[in-house]
Amino acid sequence: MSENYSNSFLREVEERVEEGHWVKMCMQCGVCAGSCPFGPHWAHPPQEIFMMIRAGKREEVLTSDSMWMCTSCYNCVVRCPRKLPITHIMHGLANYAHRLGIAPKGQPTEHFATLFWNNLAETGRVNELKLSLGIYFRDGFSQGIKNAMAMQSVGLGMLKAKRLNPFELFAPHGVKDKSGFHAMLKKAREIEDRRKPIA
Amino acid sequence: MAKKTYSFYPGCSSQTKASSFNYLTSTKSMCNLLDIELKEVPDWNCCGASIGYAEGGELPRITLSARNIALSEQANPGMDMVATCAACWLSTRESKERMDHNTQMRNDANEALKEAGLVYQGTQNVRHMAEVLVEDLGFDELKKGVKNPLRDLKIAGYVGCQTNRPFGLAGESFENPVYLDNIIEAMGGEAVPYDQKVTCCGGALAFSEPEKSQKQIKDIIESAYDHGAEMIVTPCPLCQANVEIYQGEINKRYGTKFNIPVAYYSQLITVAYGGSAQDAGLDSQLIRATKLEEIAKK
Amino acid sequence: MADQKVAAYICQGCGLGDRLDTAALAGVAKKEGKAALVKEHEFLCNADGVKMIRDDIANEGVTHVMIGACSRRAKTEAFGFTDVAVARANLREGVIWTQPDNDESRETTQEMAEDYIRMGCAEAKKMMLPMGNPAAATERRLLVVGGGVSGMTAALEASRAGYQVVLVEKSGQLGGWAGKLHKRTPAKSPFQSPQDTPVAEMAAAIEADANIKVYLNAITSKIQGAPGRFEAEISVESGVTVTEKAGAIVQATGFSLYDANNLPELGYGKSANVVDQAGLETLATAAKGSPIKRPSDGGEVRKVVFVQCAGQRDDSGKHLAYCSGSCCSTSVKQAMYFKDANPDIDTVVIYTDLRMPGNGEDFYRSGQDKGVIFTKGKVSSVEAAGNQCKVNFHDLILNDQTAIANADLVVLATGQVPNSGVDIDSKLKAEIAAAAGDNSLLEAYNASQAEGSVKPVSMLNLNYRQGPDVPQLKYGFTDSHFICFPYETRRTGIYSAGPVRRPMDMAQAMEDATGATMKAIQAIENAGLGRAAHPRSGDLSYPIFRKEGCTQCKRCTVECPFGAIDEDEQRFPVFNESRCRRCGTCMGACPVRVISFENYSVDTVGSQLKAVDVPDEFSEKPRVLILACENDAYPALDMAAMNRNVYSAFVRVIPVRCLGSVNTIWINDALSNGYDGVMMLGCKHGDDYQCHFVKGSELAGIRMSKIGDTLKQMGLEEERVATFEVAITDIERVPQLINDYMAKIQEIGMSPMKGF
Amino acid sequence: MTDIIATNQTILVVGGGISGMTAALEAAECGKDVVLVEKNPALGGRVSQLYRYFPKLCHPVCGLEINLRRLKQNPRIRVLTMAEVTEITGSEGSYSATVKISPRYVNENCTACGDCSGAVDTEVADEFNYRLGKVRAAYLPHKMAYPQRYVIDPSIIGTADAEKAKAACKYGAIDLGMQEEVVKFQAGAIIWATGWKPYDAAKIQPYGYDRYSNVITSVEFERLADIHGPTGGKILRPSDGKEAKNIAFIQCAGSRDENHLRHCSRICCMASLKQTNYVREAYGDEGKSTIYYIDIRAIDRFEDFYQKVQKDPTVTFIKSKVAKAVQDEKTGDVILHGVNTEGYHRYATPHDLVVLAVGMEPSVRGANIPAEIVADSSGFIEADPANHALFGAGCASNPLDVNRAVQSATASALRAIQVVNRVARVEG
Repeated sequence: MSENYSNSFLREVEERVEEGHWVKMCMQCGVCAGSCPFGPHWAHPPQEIFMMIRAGKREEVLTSDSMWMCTSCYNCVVRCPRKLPITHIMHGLANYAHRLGIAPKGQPTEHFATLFWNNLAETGRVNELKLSLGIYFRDGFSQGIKNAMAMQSVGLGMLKAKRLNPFELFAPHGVKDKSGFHAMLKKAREIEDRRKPIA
Repeated sequence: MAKKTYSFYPGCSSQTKASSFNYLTSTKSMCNLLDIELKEVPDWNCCGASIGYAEGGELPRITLSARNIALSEQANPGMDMVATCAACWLSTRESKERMDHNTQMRNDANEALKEAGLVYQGTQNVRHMAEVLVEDLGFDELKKGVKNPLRDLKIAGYVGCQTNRPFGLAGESFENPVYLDNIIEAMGGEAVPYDQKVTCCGGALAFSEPEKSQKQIKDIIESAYDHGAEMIVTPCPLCQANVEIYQGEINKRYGTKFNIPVAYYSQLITVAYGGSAQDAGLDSQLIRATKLEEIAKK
Repeated sequence: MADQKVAAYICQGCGLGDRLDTAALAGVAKKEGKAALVKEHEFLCNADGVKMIRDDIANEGVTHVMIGACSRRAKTEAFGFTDVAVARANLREGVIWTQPDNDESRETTQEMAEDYIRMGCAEAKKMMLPMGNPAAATERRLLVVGGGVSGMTAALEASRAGYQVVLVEKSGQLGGWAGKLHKRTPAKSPFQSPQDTPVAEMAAAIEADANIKVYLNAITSKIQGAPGRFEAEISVESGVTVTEKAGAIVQATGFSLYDANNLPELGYGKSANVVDQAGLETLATAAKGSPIKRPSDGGEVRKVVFVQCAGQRDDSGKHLAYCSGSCCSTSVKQAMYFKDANPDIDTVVIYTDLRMPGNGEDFYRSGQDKGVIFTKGKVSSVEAAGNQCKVNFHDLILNDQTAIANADLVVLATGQVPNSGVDIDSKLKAEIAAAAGDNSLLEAYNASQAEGSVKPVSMLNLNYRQGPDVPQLKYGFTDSHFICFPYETRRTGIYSAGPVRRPMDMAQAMEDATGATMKAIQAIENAGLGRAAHPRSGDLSYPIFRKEGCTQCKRCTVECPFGAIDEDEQRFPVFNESRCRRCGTCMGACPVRVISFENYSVDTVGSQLKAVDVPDEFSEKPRVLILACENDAYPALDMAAMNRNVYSAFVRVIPVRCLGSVNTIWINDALSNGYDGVMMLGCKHGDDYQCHFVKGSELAGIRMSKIGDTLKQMGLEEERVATFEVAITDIERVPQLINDYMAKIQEIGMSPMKGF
Repeated sequence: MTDIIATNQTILVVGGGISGMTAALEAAECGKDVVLVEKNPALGGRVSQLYRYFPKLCHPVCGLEINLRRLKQNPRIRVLTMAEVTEITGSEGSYSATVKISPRYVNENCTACGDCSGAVDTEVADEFNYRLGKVRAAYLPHKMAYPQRYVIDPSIIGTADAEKAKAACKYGAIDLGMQEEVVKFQAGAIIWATGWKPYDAAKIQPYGYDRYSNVITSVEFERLADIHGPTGGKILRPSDGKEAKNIAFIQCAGSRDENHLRHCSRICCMASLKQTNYVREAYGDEGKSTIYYIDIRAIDRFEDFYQKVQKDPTVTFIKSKVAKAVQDEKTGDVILHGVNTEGYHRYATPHDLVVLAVGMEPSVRGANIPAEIVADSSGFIEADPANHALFGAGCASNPLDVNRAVQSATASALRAIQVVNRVARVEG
């Protein structure tokens, strides 16, 4: 109670969350909340999250499912009368929660986004087959088979349409300068951790 | 018109036998027909897409784009860098803006890039192929080369999100961009007005939140059908894949009978310019664009 | 009177020649109107027509001109002869544009036109060319009461325009409320940070200005006179009283902060750490640039909560009902006192609607940028707990009953209460009611005065019949009721400025004071020329009073909406011409008809209505007199005519300055002359009155409510006199009202008074 | 040729709306000579296009009538209509102004009889009614127009219609050969009172003003309610002429928005509160008004008005910036989507008509004034010594309500008088 409506969480967000310094500029008009295509699925729409941050509701915000609902459509961004980069703030908050390890357990988008990044980071390019298999098998082998079977027609169709390559598993696309690429990402991560340390 | 040359960033989905292989095929054909030369950025990497945020964070994501731009600047100096994928364009352009407006960000990115022996200079414009068509050629110019006008073909131009927001094409509105409609009309087709032109297809969360994103797709397709569209055309590979691939799923979930082809503007142009169905990559459609194929046969 | 020569001119343009027998009209003017000179012209308003009239004035000795053409509102410049009295007979809008162009209507249309010619001639004959107020006086100094930012602005601006100023300030120094501020809210781009107040600079400029004479520790203990000749007794604390003359007055007596002691539930008085906005300014000024300390123990301030609308926007009737308009920006400014010094101090502004209009949005953004937290919420209570306070509130966004438990300082944004002195209207209202026979209000008023309760102190001490201060509009503010005319207080030559007029911030007060000074200077200039002030600005007529007939009934002195009439020792009215607005309310009020204007009198109207030819009761041609407010009802009739909205040919319209000027003798005369009815069209009255003379239409309503008895005596139905509220936009409604009224007259039948 | 007698003791007032008229009248009634320049064919400006004022609900043309009467009888004011200031040179106390006067094709002989109007067939957009209706190409701008003189629309010059108008006039008032004139004259001080214009609502894309017929602006709504308006005062919606009973008011349409206008336009909240009264006036308890707002800015005594409207059961307040409007193709209803932020309630509500409370932008932004001038980021003229004797008045200086605009104009008159009085003292 003593820390509510104080600077502490707001300051934390400003320092450690992508574009977090914008949070204080929200004027609670709610246009973002109404503009989101996944709006009804947000327990707390962006404008409310901004208010919660200012009210010091750290736990509620960071453990929330809401930011993970962002589809990166930028509707909110272009309508915001204060020009807040809301999409990025939502990404930033989700990323922060992820790094702190307090995102909701089993959050599917967190899982997919992590897979996606690791997938691209490995070779420098996305391996679509591995990515989709990764999704299907997230809940274990048997569920994975089930999921894959359910999506079989889609997969087969893509295969027939030459838009899915079974050999991606063995000879994936990728950058040639893998070592440079990996070193670059490692460095970037290092700087990022320095700039935005986790508490 | 003199030949135009661009530094080309195809992106992961536009690789051989990747999910938007047909985009790549048709883009290449289209550019041939329009006398556009594309010089691929050597050794490009994934843009990170927006979904990369959770694990990737801010700087690593920006660094990915910085590397691509740096490679482009190095290999194809003096050219604009052009992407066909909406997400690639957006990520790259956004990263460029961040680095250009924030010195610390630029220095940090360059510090990381140094590990790969590269440097970001910020000398190139980052553009989408649609910008090239609209701004560098123009609708009148596009109209000139039409050999097989897409007569009687009613098409819903589905612009979606990322070529439209937050940057969009110059002079276009976020709520009702018309460039895609204009391209359709320039090719002799009929652009149907409908109210879901810029609705998000939920593509970024298609895997993680399938029910929610499929609801988005359902609304889009329904509106297109309601307004008489026979086909949907898009500038975005994620939109294309998402709207095309899940029609069967949606039919199961909602009892609908969707079966509408979803193509790229590059496929339309290729066909209208006299290219074959194969040139246009129409053989790679999950839902065959039969009317377009017929026109291509002429 | 001897050399009066009336000339009548009848226009044939705009279809008048086609629709009317103008030769017959000329005949009427000659025979019945007794015009010495009658001319027809095919296009009277063009250069040739106007020249013809001018020549007649120059060569033929014409002194009174009757123009039978269009409405008096049209071609005003062409027919604006300033050296003769001019009457206009409205044949175009008043007759041919409102009557159908067909054979059946030809006769009644012509009759209508002939009546207007008769009326015009009759009016012209009774008019005199106004010669200007003989009591004009030319004192050009400005008296400014109040030495805050508004008063100082008024003084400096007047001096810059070349006028001398006497500035009276009740305290020992200039600056007022603004002088107590640490900083002010920004008034210039980029509207981001608090600025220094201009007080020191202005005070120095005043001191250095030879045109401005300052009295400190002084009040105006008595003010008498009128624009151009005010005399103010200025009493200085030392006991000295001096008299200063002034041509006009700016009242800039400012505001007091609403007493936060009325807000114990918000912790005021219970904790030293709960202050009002003035309290915070005091703390900030006392800190002299070092951190503001917690009042209770001098401890460090880490968290400040600002409670907006404290005791304001209150619908319970306990506190101020209004919004003071400036407190939101003040709180943002005060939060910046902390944030600019140390960004780690938490500042929370709890508001329901943040009201920072215009560029205030930039200041709001700047506050957010500096880290001030804004939250939409309603504070229910503030509890003191040791050296901290707990602010209980409902966060309306998060829908959370919550609290901030560790506030080191709580600032209550209480509002502005005007220093406007005595509310003179309650007594006046009682007196008007008493004059109308209802003494209850007056008795209640007297009782309230007798109780010996605390009475407000007058700000101006005007030695006026109607009371010592400027009438208040609402909540004690002396604002104008007129949206288009914000400076029109009901005391000519006295203009209020700054927060005494309406709640406002410093930038607005300075702008307001500049405007008020403009009006004051204008009042000085016009008083010197004997001309009326707004809304009949430029009018050279003035009330002429025939003392020998006066019965000392006091109606005029009580009813004058502008308090222009005082009373002498014998209770005869004393007209202060330069306080008069020429509305004629006194003329309408006078039961013995001893008040008139040169160009507008009981006779100018009375003779018109009597000039009308009233057909006998078997003619099936009733006559209804319409007395129409010249500012709203009459233009509405004109515009109805432009739309060719038809109304009855049996009405005859006379524009009046205000229904307040309608003397009941006109009604009596009309009815005894055989008119079948009288319609009075005036402006809306009540809270949102639209009468330009404030109370004219209301007073007319009161007077007419008593006409029933007269009608009864005459054996007439009550419906024969009717009053309607009409707006200038009623272009369809007014013709409808007329036609409905004619139907009613038809129903009750012709007046039995005809032919007497 | 238009002759203008002006000296360095003359005050030039640019703009003949309520602020310009006020500045001109206040100065003239103080004995100063004034030239009043107005770009439209009639004086009165934007307030003459309002149906009622808040908070009294009185009619703006009532004040206009008084101001016109003051003006008609005051020989010190020279009025130039259809005139625009194109250049200002010189300095404080001695400016030279160049004014372009467009041809009206009707001279001072005009009696406003209307015969020319009856003779022409061509119709042009009715600017007075925000182009919601049409007028004959020979027209009187509105019923209260001053000068009370017709205008021939330039589009018919050279056509048979123009000749018909000329032939219909019995007074030689129509002069089809009239040419644009450029006049130049002196002035000691200049009051810039060019007022405001409604922000271009089409730019606020999510509300679809350019796409949906039943999305209109607040200034257009004034014309719908006004008896002089295109519907004769009936609130009918554009798509199908149906009575619009369920009306939404969207606040901050352009204002307080960094994508549009950075400032708060101050008047829009009160304007919408006022307009809920129009709905009540027209439909009584059957009417329904919904106000979507961020903060209700009913400042100072206007709070009374807000509280009164709040008590009206037909009026609902929703704290929300509407995200998007969509007009249903079949019903014509406009569905508003958004979230009520007081406690997070999502809505998708159909309305018969949507009124955008559009913001104010200066008619002539500071940068476009033909003189060097200090203006704020929104283009409003600031009070700054660097502006010398060029003074902003009314909404050219700030987004203001009528009352405050008149205050500002009155203050500007004094500032101008200070200059010309100084000139007079020097000139003796």
